[in-house]
Amino acid sequence: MKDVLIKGKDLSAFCHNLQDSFIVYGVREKEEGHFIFDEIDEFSDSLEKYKPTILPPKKYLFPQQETLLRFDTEPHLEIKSVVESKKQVLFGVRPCDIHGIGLLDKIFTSDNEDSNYLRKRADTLIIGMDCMEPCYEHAHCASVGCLDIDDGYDIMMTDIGGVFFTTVKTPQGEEIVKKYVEYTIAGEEESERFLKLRSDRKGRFDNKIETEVSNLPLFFKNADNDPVWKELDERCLGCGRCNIVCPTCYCFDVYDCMDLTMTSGERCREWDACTLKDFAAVSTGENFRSTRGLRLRHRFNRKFNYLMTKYNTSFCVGCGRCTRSCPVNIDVIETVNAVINNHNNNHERE
Amino acid sequence: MHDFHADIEHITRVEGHGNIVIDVKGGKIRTLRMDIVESPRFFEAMALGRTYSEVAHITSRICGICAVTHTTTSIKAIESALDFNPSVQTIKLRKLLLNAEFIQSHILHLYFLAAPDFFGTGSVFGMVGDNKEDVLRGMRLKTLANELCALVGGRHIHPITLKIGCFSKNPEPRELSDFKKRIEDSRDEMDETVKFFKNLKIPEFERETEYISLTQPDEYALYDGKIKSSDSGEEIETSDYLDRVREFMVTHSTAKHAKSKRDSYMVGALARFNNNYDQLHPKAKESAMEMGLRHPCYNPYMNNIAQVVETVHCFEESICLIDDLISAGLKDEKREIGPKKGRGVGATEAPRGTLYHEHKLDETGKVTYANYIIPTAQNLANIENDLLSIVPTLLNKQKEEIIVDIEMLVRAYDPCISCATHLMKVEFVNE
Amino acid sequence: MKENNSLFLPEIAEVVSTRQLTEMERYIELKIKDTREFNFNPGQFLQLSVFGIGEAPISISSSPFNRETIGLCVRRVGDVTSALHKLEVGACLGVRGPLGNGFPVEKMKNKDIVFVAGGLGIAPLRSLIQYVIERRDDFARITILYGAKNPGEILFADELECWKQRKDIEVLVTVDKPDENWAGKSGVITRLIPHLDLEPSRTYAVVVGPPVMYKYVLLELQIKQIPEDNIIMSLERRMKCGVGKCGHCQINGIYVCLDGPEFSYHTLKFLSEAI
Amino acid sequence: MSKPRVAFFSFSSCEGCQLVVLTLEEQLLELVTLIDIASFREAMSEKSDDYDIAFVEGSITRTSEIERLRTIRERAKIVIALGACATIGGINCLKNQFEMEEVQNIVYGKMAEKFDTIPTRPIEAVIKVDHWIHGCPIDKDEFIEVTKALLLDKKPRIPAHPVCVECQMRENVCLFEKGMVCLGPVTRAGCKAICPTYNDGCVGCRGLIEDPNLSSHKNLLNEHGLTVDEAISQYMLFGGNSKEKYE
Ligand SMILES: Cc1cc2nc3c(=O)[nH]c(=O)nc-3n(C[C@H](O)[C@H](O)[C@H](O)COP(=O)(O)OP(=O)(O)OC[C@H]3O[C@@H](n4cnc5c(N)ncnc54)[C@H](O)[C@@H]3O)c2cc1C
Ligand code: SF4
Ligand code: SF4
Ligand code: SF4
Repeated sequence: MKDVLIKGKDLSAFCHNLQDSFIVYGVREKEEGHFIFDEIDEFSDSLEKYKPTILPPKKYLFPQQETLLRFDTEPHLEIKSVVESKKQVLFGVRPCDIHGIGLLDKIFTSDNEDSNYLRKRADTLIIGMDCMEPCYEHAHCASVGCLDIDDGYDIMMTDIGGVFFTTVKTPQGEEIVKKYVEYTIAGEEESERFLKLRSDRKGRFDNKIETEVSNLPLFFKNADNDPVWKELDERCLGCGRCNIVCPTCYCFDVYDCMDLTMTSGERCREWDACTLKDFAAVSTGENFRSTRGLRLRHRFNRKFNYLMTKYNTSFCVGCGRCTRSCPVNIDVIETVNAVINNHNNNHERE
Repeated sequence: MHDFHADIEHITRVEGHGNIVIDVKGGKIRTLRMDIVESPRFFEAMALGRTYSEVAHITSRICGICAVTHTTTSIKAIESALDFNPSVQTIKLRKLLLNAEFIQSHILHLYFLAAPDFFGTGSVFGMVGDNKEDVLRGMRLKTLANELCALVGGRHIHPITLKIGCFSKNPEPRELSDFKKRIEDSRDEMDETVKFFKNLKIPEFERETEYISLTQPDEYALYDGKIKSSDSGEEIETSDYLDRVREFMVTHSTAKHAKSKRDSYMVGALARFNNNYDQLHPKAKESAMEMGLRHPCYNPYMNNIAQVVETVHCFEESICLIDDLISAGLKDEKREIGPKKGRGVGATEAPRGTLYHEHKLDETGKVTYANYIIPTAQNLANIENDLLSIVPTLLNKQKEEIIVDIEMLVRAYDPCISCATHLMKVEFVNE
Repeated sequence: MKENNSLFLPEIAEVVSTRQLTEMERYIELKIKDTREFNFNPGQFLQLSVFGIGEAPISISSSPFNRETIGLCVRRVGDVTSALHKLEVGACLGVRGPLGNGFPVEKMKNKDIVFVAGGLGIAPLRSLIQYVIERRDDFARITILYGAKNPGEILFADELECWKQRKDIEVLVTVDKPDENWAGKSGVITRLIPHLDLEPSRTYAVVVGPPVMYKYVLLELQIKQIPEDNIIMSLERRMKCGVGKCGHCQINGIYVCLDGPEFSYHTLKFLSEAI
Repeated sequence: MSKPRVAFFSFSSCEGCQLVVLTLEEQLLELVTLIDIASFREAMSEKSDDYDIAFVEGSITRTSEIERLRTIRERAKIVIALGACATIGGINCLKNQFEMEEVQNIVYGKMAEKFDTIPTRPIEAVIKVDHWIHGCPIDKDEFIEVTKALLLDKKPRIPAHPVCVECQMRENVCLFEKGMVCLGPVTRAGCKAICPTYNDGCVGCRGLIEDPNLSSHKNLLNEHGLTVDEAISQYMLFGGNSKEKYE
């Protein structure tokens, strides 16, 4: 489908109409200046410039708690897998979060397919909303190559001044545009305006990382003994917030929960966090990452080295949530730059 | 039974630990005492030196059942020390929360602690067999009240949102209106409750005493009011509470002199009913009528029935409060208030009677003095006097039956002994 | 999507026999209910479920040539393992697997093999040993070193004895703390290595034991100049899913469940958190 | 499996935790099909000294309580500390900041000596405890979790991580971001972050996590305007029993 134009004032109706066939999740201001994704029935354009939500929209694909199995132990053992999913639309997702979902797609499809995630993913339509300027001080999407995006959404809307220039990426996207909103085909003039705005924005998103992002695995490979981990060890509270708010963290715990009848129950998974103390503790008493510094080092390596090496893309999408949420101001960019600088200084000395 | 001795240890189905000692020789009562064996907890000392904003955290832990009332009263005392008057919205939210606590506490007491006595069983678990529907009704009503507490206060036991001058978080108007609907839908269950308690056979016994409660001209006083005595009808300011309360405390003590004719008084549902009947919601009055509770009433066992009446009242009152809150719209009122040097007294009706907190603060807001007077402590002397007058009438019964009757009377007061322990002075009355 | 093929859905298996090996260890033999043939490589593991309690990764301890039943050796350390100890014959439990890759048996063919098992480490090794014995001609010299804390904790003592009887296998057993009836060797397992006569280029050392053991055994093997690629170790990590998702068993860039649980020392050397 | 016999006991406390058990309502009725309640004074008259599992609420604040608690330990196979008073001493520990005579005098004046009182301690300071249900008051789901775990003979799933995890999962705006203070980062979770959810700082009623980073947390409180003394005073509200840890 050709690019289309949707008027700002029609977005609310769009949201509303989508509810005929989907649950619509969009952004809501929970408290002044703090946003969350929640079920919405209209879109208010005051939210167009929202700062990243407290939790990323991954919670609708990989919820905080999720049932995997149901079982009966009496009269005899029976097990059923449980996959809960409903047709849903994520409305107004930012590029960083779309990238985040794209990375989860990789994680949950490669090696072994996770049907609990994939079924929800298949039932989800993503309506993106592009960013023309950094949404807040912690954003560093451009630095990790996650500002520009041309995949991972069904439609993407860009405000080109009162009207949204809309790229339709998938057949499902085309279907909802045709069915649920008033639109016109974008003309030459609008396309040009759109392209110009896109290229103009570049200057506003500066590169905060003091190297090419693709170099990062190299820096991190040699950073196991970097003094930064010692410093963070003293500062980090081990509270796990950076993990919980991150759009690309996906670790989980699995546990059984019996019903009160004690003859049936379910197996569930729940978000876990690699910065928590017993994440890597085993029954023999060892804890393979026993200090907060080591655990944080692991987390940073996952974003900029381990997973990045395996999948050839940064696993930090630049939303800045971890920096914002860290009570003791551990800043992802500062930390990455410290690793780079310490490395360079070491080399100079050598 | 002319000679009779009973040590009723750890009276059950009440909150806190109390024992009753009765010694009857030759048909005459030689000893009759309600000992409080609950450990004293020294709250007045615990609060000392703490910052005014923390006090409610501490006082709430005096009692898990009336945590809302303790928190409210504490905050009122602090606000009065700070010379701060909360907004209408805050007061209405507090009243709503208090109504919810009344419903929850009364229902708990009525269905779970008092009712088993009438069914000759030791606990609500024993009632499940023959009266499952009644038990479940009690549970549903209690859940309703608990959830209303949670909506307004965060949780029922040790509420979170009650703050000096405000609520840390307001309920959403939508949540309130949803809840209103639930209360309205539960009116039937309330009617059933009235029928249920109407059919229970309340023992006949009368002993007129002095009834003390808060009072207000234009509402059934729970949240605030002047202190009223049924004897004189006189109303005094809460800040002068010691004139009223001390007066009767000292009558128990051999060391001090009585200033009043009476040596005990009653607080609680029946006292409020007797003092403030006019202000009851019409529906509550109707239910009183239906259950045979006439105004005034001097049968302490009827305290249970007065509790049912109050529950009906609180149901209706909650609905009105929710309507008011929604129509006025809820504003965020969160703010810092104080510190400031001062003395303040707060008085609130707890489900089981009038509660007083007094605090003195220094200029940095640290507590320099605290005094808490708890309803059950005020009732203890009256319970003993009731027992003194009822025991002689029971002496023709078997010991076990006597004990049941005595425990029932104590339970009718809905005593919360763990709250009361800081007023241990009562223990020495009859020594 | 094949939902009933969910990654997390176990098959039902039945306990067909059990044997208490020591106070802490129990041998459990299972049969998958819908009797499909059960193929696996030595060194692979299962996720065992006791429903209501949870799931735990347990290595397969029986011979891969036995396709009928699966043998497991379970040490009682926590919830699931204790529940497994309580299962009686006929009880049902859940099984996912086989998971992981197992030992690189193909590469080991025609080589001398030294097994170094510490304590429970014999559990996964037993499967490999049985494989090697079954295919005895495919392998050159075979040496089994086994160390236990004390004589009472020796696992599969009868089998060790059988293997010892064979001319074509050398078996050395040592205990850290001997008692008065113990006639064998004493001292930690590392002390057995210096006495071995090894030809480094054609030797594979397969080491499985508690994490503390690895460091010292590696030192000895390095003295013997065994190539890093030929030292194979099996790692225990916390593991929730066993299928490369939950993140718990991650060591630097690798997942123990997906990439292991057996690794060559060459691989592990570069992983700062591995040993 | 024969039904285990369960008893509830209460020492110095507000009895709020037992009340939480009573608010289980219909779940409680389901529970009593799985267990026999041998004694639950707050709810029933029948009582028996024959029990397997003892839930003990309240802290130890008198010499006479020590003996009573030891008897409970002897009779029960499993003892569970119920609520902050029992698990960490709770609010009752506030009195430990004074000498005991002073405490007695403040409240009872001339009659002070009649009231035996000793420094408040959690029950663990007197007897061995098998499980802990934290919180002031306890969370009812945790009570159910522990009871079910006992029936299944497994460790209850009680979080070891700090409150922040649950708080973020609920998508609360962190109080520190609003200029308020909170003990969530050093306090054991399990309460579903109920206080921050209602816009009030965590006061630490569930006790410290294992290995808290107190020095960093203290700095954080300082940055938010609390003096060292004020910060310690915050920790002391519920943490009075382990004062040394905080200093
Ligand atoms: C690949 C692999 C193969 C294994 N093979 C065997 C075997 O053949 N025989 C055997 O007895 N054991 C084996 N283990 C170890 C076994 O998985 C653990 O002992 C078991 O998971 C403990 O579970 P539990 O429920 O009994 O203990 P829990 O009650 O869960 O835990 C006890 C302690 O162990 C830690 N722990 C929790 N979960 C795990 C986990 N998944 N893995 C390790 N520690 C954990 C906890 O921190 C806790 O302190 C193997 C482990 C792995 C990773
Ligand atoms: S690491 Fe931090 S900035 Fe990067 S994606 Fe995760 S939360 Fe966002
Ligand atoms: S822990 Fe709190 S709620 Fe529980 S008994 Fe103690 S004071 Fe009451
Ligand atoms: S409000 Fe408290 S518990 Fe919640 S995230 Fe912030 S510090 Fe942690």
